[in-house]
Amino acid sequence: MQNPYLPMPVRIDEIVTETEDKMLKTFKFVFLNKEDEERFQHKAGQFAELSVPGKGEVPIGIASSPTEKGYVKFTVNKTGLVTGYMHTMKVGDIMGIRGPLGNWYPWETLEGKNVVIIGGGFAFSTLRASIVYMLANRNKFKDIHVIYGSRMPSLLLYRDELAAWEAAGDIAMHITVDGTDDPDWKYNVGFVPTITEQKAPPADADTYAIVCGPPAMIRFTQPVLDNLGYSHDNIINSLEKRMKCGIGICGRCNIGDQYVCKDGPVFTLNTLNHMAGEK
Amino acid sequence: MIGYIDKIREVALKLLNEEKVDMVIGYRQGSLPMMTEPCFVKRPEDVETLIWDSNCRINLAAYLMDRKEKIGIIAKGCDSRNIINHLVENKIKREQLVIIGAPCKGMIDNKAIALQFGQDIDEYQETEDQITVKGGGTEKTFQKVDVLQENCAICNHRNPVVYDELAGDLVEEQTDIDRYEDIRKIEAMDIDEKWNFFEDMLSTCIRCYACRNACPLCYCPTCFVDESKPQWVGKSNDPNDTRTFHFLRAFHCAGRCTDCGACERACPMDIPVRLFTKKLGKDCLDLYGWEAGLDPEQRPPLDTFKPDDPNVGMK
Amino acid sequence: MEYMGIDRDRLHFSWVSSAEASKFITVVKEVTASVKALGPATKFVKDRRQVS
Amino acid sequence: MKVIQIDTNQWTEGLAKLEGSYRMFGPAETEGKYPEFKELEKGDVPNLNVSNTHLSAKSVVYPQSEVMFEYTLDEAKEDHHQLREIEKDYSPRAVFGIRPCDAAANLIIQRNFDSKEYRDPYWVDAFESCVFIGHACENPGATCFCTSVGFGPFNEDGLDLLLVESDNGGFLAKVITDKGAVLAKSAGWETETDAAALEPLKEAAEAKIRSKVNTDQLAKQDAKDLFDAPIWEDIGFACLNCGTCTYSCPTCWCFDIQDEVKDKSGIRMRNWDSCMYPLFTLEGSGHNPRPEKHHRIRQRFMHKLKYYVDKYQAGVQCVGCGRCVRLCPVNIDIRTVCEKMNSYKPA
Repeated sequence: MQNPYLPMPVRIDEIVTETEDKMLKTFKFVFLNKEDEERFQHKAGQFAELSVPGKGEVPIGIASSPTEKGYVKFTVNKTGLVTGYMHTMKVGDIMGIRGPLGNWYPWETLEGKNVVIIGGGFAFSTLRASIVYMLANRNKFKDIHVIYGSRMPSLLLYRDELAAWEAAGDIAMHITVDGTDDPDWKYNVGFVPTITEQKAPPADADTYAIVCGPPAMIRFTQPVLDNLGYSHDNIINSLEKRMKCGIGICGRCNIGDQYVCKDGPVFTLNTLNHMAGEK
Repeated sequence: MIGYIDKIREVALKLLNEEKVDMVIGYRQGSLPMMTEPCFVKRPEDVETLIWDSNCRINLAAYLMDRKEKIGIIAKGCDSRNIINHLVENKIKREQLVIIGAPCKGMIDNKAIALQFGQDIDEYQETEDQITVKGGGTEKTFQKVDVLQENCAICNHRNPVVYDELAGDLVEEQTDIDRYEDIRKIEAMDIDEKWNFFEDMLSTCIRCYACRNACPLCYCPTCFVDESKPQWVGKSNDPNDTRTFHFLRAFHCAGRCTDCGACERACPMDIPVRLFTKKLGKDCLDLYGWEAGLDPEQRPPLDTFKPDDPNVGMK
Repeated sequence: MEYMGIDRDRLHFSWVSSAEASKFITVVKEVTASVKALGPATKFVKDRRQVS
Repeated sequence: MKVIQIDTNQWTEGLAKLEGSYRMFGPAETEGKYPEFKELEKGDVPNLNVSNTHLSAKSVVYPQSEVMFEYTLDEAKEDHHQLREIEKDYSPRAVFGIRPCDAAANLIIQRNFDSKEYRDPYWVDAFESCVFIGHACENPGATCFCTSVGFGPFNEDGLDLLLVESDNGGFLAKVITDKGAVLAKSAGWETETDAAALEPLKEAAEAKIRSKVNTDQLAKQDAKDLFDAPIWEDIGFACLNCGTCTYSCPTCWCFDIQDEVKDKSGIRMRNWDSCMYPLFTLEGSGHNPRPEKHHRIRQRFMHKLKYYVDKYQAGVQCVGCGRCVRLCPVNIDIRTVCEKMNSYKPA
């Protein structure tokens, strides 16, 4: 059996600086070994451990969709030891990936349903994977809404793609920023909860919300969804915790008896409500 | 010293009833013989849980850092010196504290007693000078002076240095003691003997950092061993990393350590880590005439510069 | 350092002002000479951990 | 299963025979230090006079620090920056003198390291290489409470052979598994004896255990109620977060993964870690879901006495060895906490 701690070697194929504060870079990796590429079959919502020899590993959501073949993408915020070092790495450098890990957004359930994606800040990477995945399978889903906000226009991720999705028109895009002094800004201004209140589709049994963002955004979006009548079974969250092994063994990312790395990171709000532990 | 508890409870009750403090920090009976557990009491009806005997080893100053409440605290000589350290280092304010001083005749070494008794101890009794333990159908009585913790046996500040109330009369300080015999023995070794001595001494260290966590001086928000950017020291039980941790921790306590012994008491492997801190205590005494935690108005020697400071080894 | 078993000559302290270039040179020469005389360090040298 | 009689000569001779085919482990005492499990040098015999090792036997299978991979950062090398697996010695190990509590603990840890989703190769390979020759506790200690948590001084879970001291200085050995039978045979221990002799010894030993804890209500308690119970600040106040309880515990399995590099050659290793440390859960953003010590102590006890109970429905994650009780510098006692959790009634 494969050693689950052994990363697959990858080469950095492309690095895109996403935001003007240069804190976020998207890394495109290609696998050194063809068989690893074939083995890496993920679903949108999963994460992987990015492994930098000499520095360590960091769990990051997979930003590319399973429908994008030949590479995997990760958007990395410069925070700690590993991510800080990754921001100094160059195209052609070799590192490792271990995964895919964790569960995914419940695509089996979501098929044939309305999906509203609510995202904030840099927690948008697995949501990008989800949007690309849904667009590639557009006929499997009913209405798709995307509410995505950041503090200012320069901090939005994937700006070219956002514009393209907006223009294509087969999903309803509601891009927003907390504030801007750009007179040409043509999208919304306002916090994500406010825009959710205005733009989210009405709740029904066939409408699911995927919510992923900073704690404050989640905290204030929740009452809005409650007011709109969303059932807690229809609200899907993706969590973050400090992780090491990524496979539910090393013991640090638990909420109650669930490990966020293995049993999550995706939980319905209803499940979360019933879990004991530090969320 | 046995009789202190009545006075301690009386003062604690008064402080809580009069709402002079939000909590009193003291000791309660542990689940094992010869063990106490540090605790807090917030309700007047709970003061009866407070106890006092020769097993109140833990330095309660370790429970004060950065607390915001008004606190009544029981303080032996060493605890009080660490409270002074906290005052000097702005970890707590004097106005927050009501210090119930407990003049101390030394705490007993429960591990040594257990070892000498040779079987499980079920019962424990003490009088002013004697300790009696029972278990397995036998009993044994020890003279307290024979089973004191090593740091208590050589303590020269038994009386609290700072206090608002006293749990009993001040006791006579020990004057005819040799505090540094063990240190001189190591100093006299040649360089390889020293290296090997510490290598052996630290060989059982499991890097749990209990010594650090028990120490009232070790309150850094992030200890140097826990830093990752940069990472100063490896995290395995490699002997070099272990050694680095112990040496550097001792240096960080130089001129601050009161030799309260909390580190050794917490060590699950009984490593005599005071041999590091005491060396620096001895140096501070020899070089600067300094003993830590005696005066809230004075800065410690490694925190100040004087033109006439001795320049040891300086070229 | 000496107390813990590190050779005294491996650790040197000196006050050198930024204006004291010649003192700096002298000190560095002294330090390197005394460390060279001692040979390679055998203590505090971390080898790769034994594989468990 | 059969019981074998081993006299003192057979014991010594058997150990010598086994040296050829097994790596030998057992309690060893160094002067001035506590007895601990060690790999024995050739000719050394396991010291079965110790009541129990100071730390648990878990390190035989699960060392405190273990190298997982190696790599080179030298770009001139073909496979630079690629992690390589390391050759490990998983030849058969004979682990002598493990107490039944420590042996049972391995089966608890196994649930974590060997699940249907993932197999931790380091732990599982080491575990499977071991033959565990247990040493029954005829004189359990004052802080032993194994009988309260589903085990006992003669418990056989996790053992291949169980040694019971016999009057003539030798042992009675109960053969529990085929692995144990093979070892006994290669040691030349083959004199069968009456198995009935063990039962009264077992009962006498169990009767000596005076420390009892109730765990019967833990499974029925609501995890959220216990989590929110107003008991944790009081339980956790004295805690120094020293981690001694976790490092000495035979069932604590948490670890950290670290890279270390010297010059251009590096390793990735894992080290025991502890939920008692703030760093355990501190996130890169600076957020810590368990910032206060009573959060961390709650995690430890909830994990052992509730989360594990719920997850595996196989009792508590504790074998009652009493080490954490004895070694805690501030006398936080899992038995007391367990009673509080077991009897808790939400307001």
